[in-house]
Amino acid sequence: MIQFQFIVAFLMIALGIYAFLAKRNLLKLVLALNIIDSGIHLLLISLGYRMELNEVPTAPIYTGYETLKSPMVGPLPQALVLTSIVIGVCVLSLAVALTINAYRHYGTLDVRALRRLRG
Amino acid sequence: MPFIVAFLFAYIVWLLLTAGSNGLLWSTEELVAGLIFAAIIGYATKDIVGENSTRFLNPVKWLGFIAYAPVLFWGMVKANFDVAYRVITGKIRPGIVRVPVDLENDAQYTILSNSITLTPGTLTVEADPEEKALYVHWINVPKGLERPESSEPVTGPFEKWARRLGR
Amino acid sequence: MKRTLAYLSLLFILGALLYIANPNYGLKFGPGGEDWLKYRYTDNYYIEHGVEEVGGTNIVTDIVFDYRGYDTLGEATVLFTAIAGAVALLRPWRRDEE
Amino acid sequence: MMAFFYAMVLVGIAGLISVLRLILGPTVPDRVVGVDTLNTLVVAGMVLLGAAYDRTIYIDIAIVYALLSYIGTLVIAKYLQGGLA
Amino acid sequence: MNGETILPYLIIVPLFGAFSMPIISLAGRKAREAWAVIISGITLLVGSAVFHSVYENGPMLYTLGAKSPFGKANFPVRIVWEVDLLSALMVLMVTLVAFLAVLYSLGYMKHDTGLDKYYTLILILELGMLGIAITGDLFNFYVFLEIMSIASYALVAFRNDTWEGIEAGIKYMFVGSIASSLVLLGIALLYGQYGTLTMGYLAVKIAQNPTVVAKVALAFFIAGLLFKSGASPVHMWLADAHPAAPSSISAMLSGLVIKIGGVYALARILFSIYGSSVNMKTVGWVIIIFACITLIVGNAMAVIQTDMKRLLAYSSVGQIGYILLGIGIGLAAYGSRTGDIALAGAIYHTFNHALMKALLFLIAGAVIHELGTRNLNELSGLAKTMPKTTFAFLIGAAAIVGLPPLNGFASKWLIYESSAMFNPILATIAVIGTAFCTAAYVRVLYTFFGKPSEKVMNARDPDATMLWPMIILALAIIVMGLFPWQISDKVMIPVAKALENQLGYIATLMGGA
Amino acid sequence: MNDFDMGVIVRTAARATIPLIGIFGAYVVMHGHLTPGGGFQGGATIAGAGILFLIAFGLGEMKKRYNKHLYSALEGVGGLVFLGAAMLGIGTAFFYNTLWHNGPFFNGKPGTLLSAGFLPIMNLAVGLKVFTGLVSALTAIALWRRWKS
Amino acid sequence: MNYVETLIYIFLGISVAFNLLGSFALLRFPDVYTRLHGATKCTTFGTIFAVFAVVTHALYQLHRTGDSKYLQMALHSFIALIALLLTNPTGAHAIAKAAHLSGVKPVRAVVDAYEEKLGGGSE
Amino acid sequence: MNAVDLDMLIQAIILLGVLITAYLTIRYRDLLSAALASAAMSLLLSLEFYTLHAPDVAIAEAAVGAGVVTAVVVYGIAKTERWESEAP
Repeated sequence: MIQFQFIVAFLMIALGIYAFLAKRNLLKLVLALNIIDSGIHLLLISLGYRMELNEVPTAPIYTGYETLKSPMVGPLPQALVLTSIVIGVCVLSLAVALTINAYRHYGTLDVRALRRLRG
Repeated sequence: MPFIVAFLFAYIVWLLLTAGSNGLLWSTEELVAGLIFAAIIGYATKDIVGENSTRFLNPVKWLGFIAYAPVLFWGMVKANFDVAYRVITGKIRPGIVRVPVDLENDAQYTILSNSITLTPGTLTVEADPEEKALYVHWINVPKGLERPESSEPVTGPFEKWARRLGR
Repeated sequence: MKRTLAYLSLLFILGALLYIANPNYGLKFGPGGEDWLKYRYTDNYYIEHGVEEVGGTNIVTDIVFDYRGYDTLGEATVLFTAIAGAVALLRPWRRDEE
Repeated sequence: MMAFFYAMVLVGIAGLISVLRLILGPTVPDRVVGVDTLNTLVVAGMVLLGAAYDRTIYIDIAIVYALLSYIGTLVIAKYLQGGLA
Repeated sequence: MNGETILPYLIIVPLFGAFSMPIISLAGRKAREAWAVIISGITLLVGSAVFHSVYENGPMLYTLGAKSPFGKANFPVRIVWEVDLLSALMVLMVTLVAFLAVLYSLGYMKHDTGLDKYYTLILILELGMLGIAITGDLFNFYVFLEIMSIASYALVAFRNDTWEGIEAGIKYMFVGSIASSLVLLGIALLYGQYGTLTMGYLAVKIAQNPTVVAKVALAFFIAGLLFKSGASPVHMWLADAHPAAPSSISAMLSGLVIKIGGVYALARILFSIYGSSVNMKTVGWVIIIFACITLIVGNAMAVIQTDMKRLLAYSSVGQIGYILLGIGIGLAAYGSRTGDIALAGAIYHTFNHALMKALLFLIAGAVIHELGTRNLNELSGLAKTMPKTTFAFLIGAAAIVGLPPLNGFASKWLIYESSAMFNPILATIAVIGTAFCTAAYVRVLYTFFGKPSEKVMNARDPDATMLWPMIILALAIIVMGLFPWQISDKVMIPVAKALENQLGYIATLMGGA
Repeated sequence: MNDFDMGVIVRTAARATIPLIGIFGAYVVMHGHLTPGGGFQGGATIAGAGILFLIAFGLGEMKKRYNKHLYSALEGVGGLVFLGAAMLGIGTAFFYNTLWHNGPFFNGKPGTLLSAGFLPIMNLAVGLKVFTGLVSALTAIALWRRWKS
Repeated sequence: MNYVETLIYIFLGISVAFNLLGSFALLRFPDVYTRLHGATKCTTFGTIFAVFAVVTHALYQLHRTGDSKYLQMALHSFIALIALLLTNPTGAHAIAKAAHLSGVKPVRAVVDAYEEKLGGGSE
Repeated sequence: MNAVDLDMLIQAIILLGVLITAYLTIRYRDLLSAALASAAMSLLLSLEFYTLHAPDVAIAEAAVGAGVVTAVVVYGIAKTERWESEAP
C-alpha cells in the first residue's frame, strides 16, 4: 500500500524548505521553520505506528486497557516528538523576539533590508 | 468569598474529571489532591472570578441552571431547523438590530447574549451595558421590526431566564 | 543562478526522501508481527517492561521522565534558555533608559 | 462500533469543506469563521474517535482543544479590533 | 575519587548555577557575578578531574538512571554518557575557555543591562557544549545541540540596541535552525531504519546492514553540521555573527561553539557511528573539498577586512578549513599512518585554535572597550599605549600563523605533513591558506606598531579582570609551545587513535554492563 | 491603547473559563503518569489561561498582576526541583528512580495517583516551569512598545 | 439491533447532518455574519448530538459491563460539551464584533443599527 | 470496509487538509491569514496525531498550536506590520 503519511511528511518538509528559500519576510520564515518541524514530527510519529492484520492499534497507555487487547504503537517516537515540540516553541518565541527587535532597527520585515553587514 | 466560589467550581470540575478512580467513586488521594489543587486555583483566580460571583453560591440558582438547560435546548432545536431551512432555500433578510433589554449586571448580559448566540438566527455583535441594549445580527428580520421596541421577538423567553439566573 | 541551484538541491532532497519512502528500499510504515520485533525492539521493550520498571501506566511519560529523563532535563533547559533569551532581547534599550 | 468511524469520515469531509472557506474567504474574518468551524468539527471528531477506539483517555484531548481553541480566535479578533500593538 | 562518581557533576553544577541565577541575582550585582565565577570555576575543576580520570583509566561509560544501560534486554534502552579521550579533551577545553570568558566579562560587560540573563545564558552555553561532548545518545546530542545553539543565538543578539547584533542574530538563528532541522531529520531516518538511538549500538546495527536510508541520513548530518561549523559556501552567518557578539561571547563562539557543535560532532558521527560501514574514501573526499574551499575563502577574505573582529572571524573560517582538512584526510586514509597523523593534527589544532582565537577575541574586546572602535585604520600605534595587550596579540598572532616556538606550529605542521603524504596538491592549498593568514595578521601588527594616532593616546591597558584571562591564555600558548612533540605524542596521537577505534567505542558500550 | 479590553461578554466568559482551564491543566499535570498529558502539556494549557487573561482584560490589568522577578524566580525553582528530583538517587546513578524502587512514598500500585516514583514531582516541576516561562515570554513580547519609524 | 443502538444511530445521523449543513452554510451564505450563523451554530448543534451519542454509548456500555472507564468517558465527554458551550458563542461574538470594527459591512442588510451607533459616536 | 481501512481513509482526509493548510500558510501575503492557516494546520496535525494514537503529542500540539504559537505570532504581527511586501 502507499505510505502516504511519509509522503505528506516529506512534502511538508520540502514545502517548508521551499518557503525558506523563496520567501522574503521574516515572520514568513518563522512560519516556514514551524512547517519543517511539523513535517519532521509527523514523520517520527508515523514511524512509530504499528499495524497488525485488521486491528486498529492503540496508544501505549495501560489505563483502562484491560478490556481490549489491541497492539500498542511505539512510545519512543512520541517521547522524542514531545521534546522536539518544546524546542520548536522555544525557537519560535526567540525568533519572534528577534524579529520585532529588527523591525525597530530597520522599519521593515524584508530580509533584503538586512544587508548592511557585508558578508 | 470569591475564593470559595472559585474553589467550589474547581473542586466540582475535579470531582467530575476523576470520578471512577475507585470503583465508580473516588479514591482518597484523588480527593485530597483535588482539595489542594482547587485551593491553589481558587487562590490564584479569586480576583479574576470577581467579587460579584458570590451570588452563584445560592443552591436555588443551580437548580435554575438545570431547569434552564431544556429551555435553551428546545430553543436551539427550533432555531436550528429554521436555519437549516434557510441554508437550503437561501431565503434571508439580514440586519443588525438594536434590542433594548432590561438587565443589571455582566453575568446577565453574558448569559443572555451567549444564549441568543447559541440559538442560530441571532448573533450578538455587541453588548452595551451603558445603553442597556444589545446589538443583534438577525438573519431574518421580519417586516416592520427593524427598530424593535421590546426584546420579546428577538430573545424569546431567554431574557426572563437570564434576569432570574444572573441576579 | 544561486536560486536555481537552491531549487535543484531542494528537488534532490525531495527525490531522495521519496525514494526511501518506498518500503522495499527503506522506511516502513506500521510494521507488524515479525517486522515489529525486527525494527522496533526498543519500543517493544518499553511496552513490556515500562510499568514494572518505572511505575507509571502511561508509557510515554515513563520514557519522557525516566528512560530518557536526561533529554527532558535538556528540554527544560532549552525552555529556560529561550525564555531568558527572549526576555533579555526584549528588555528596554540602553538609550531608552536614560 | 463502526458507526462512529463512518460518522467521523463525514465529519472529516465537513472539515474539508470548511477548509475550502479558508481558501476562498475574501476577508480575514471569513477565514476566522472557517477556522472556528474547523475547531468545532475537530472537537466533535475527537469525541467520536474516542468512542470509536474505545479509549476514555482520548477524550481529554477534546476537552483541551475545546477550552483552548477559542484563544486563537480571540487573539485574531482582538488584533482586528485594533486592541493589540 | 573515581571518574564515574564525578562525571554527573559536570552537568549538574552549571545547570544548578543557571537555574539558581534568577534567585541569586535578586541579591544584587556582586552576588551574581561571584556566583557565575564560582560555578564556572567549579566546572573547570570537575572538567580537569574528568580529563585526568579518562587519561589514566581509559574511556568510561555512565548510564543515566540505572547501573547498566541494558535493563532486562540485550540492547541499550537508556541514555548513556560515553567519555573517551577525545570527549575528555573537549571537556577540558570548554571548561577552561568558558571560565576565562566568564572572568573576562566581569569587566567587559560592566556597562550593559540585563546582566542576570547574560550570566544565565553564558552558563547554559557552557552546559550545552559539555553535554554534546560527553553524550553517547543521538537524540540527546540533538537536544544539547539546540541548547547550545539557542543560547548562542540569544547571546549574539544580546546587545539589542545595536543593529549589527540583531542582524547577525537573525542570520545566525535562521541558518542554525534549518541546520538543526536537518540533523533532526537524519536522526528520525536512522531511528526509523534501525530502531535505536544509542550511538554505539547504532554503529553495530549499521555495520550489520548498511542500507540506503543510512546514507541519506549521513548526507543530512554532514549538511547540517557543515552549516553549524561554518564551512565555506555557508560561512556568511559566521562572519556576521562572531563580530557582532560581545567579545567574551565571540571568544566562546569562535573558540568553542563551531568546534564542538560542528567539527567534534561531525567527527563523532563519521568515525564512531558510521565508521567503515560506508565508503569512507568518498565521504572523506567530500569533506576535503569543502575544507579546501573553506580554507582558501576564509583566509583570503581575512586579508581585505578593515574591521578587526571581522578579520578574526574570517580567520576562524580559515582555521576551520584546516581542521576539516585534517578530518577529511583522516577519513580518506582511514587506518593508515597518514590518517593518524592528520587526525592528531586536526584535534591538536582544534585545541590550539580554541586558545588562540579566544585570546585574540579577548584582545579585540579590550581594544573596543578602551577605544570604542574596531576599525583598523583608527587603531594605529596602539603598541605605545597598550603594551601588554599588544604583546599578547603578538603572541596570539604568531601562534595562529604557525611560527615555530609556539603551539600553532606543531599542529599545523602535522596537518601539512599528512596532507603532503596523502596528496601534495592539498599541502599546496594549505600553504597558500597560511600565506593569506600571515598577510592578514602582519597587517594588523603593522597597524599596531605604526605611528600613533590621536585617538589612541589616552588608551591604557585594561584592568585586572580583563587582563588576567589574556595573560593566562598567552602563558598557556607559550607553555604548550615549549613541549609541542611531547603533547602530540602523549595526548594527541592517543586521542586520534581513540577516535579511530570504532570497535573500542562499541566495546565500551556493550561491555560496560 | 494599552488597556483595551474585549467587551463585557468576553470578559465575563473569561472569568468563568480561566478557573476551568486552570483546574483542567492541574488535572493534566497531576495525572501525567496515568493519562495522556504531563508537565509540558498541562503547563502549556495553564499558560493558555494566562494568555486568555492577557487578551480579555488587557495589558493594564496584566501589568498589575505580573511580577517579573517572581516569575523568573519561580521558573528557576521549577528547574531546581526537577534537578533535585533527578538527584535523589545519585548514590546509584543520576536520574535513578529511587522513590519507586525503595522509597518511602510514591510507590503505590501502578495506576493510582501516588505511584511511579519521582514522576509526579517532575511533572509538577515542569508544569510550573512551562507555565511561568511561557507567560513571561508572551508578556515580554506584549509589553514591547510598538515603534513606528 | 436494540433500541439503544437505534438511538445512537439517530443521534449520529442528526450530528453528521447538522455538521455537514453548517459547512455548506459556510459556502452558501454571502457574508461573514450569515456564515457565522450557519457555521458555528449548526456545527455546535451537531457536536452536541455527537456528544449525546457518545454519552449514550458510554452509559449503555457501563450498564452492560460495569467498567468504570465508561463512566469516565461519559463524564469527560460531558465536560467537553460544557467547555464548548462556554467558549464557542464567545468566540463567535468576538469574530462578529471584530469583523464589524474592521470594516466588513453586512451584505444585503435591511438595517444596521450598530453602524449607526458607531457613526454617531465618532462624529 | 473494516476498521483499518476506515482509519486510513480518515487519515488521508486529514492529511489532505494538512497539506492544503501548509500550502496556504506559505502562499498568503497577508501574514494574519498565514498565521490563521498555520493555526489550522496545527489543529489538523493534532487530529492526525490523535488518529496515529499519540495522545500525548496531540495534547501538546493542541495546547501549543492553539494557544501559544498563534498568540506569539499574532503579537509579533501586531508589533511589526501585517502585509508581506510584494516580490520585486
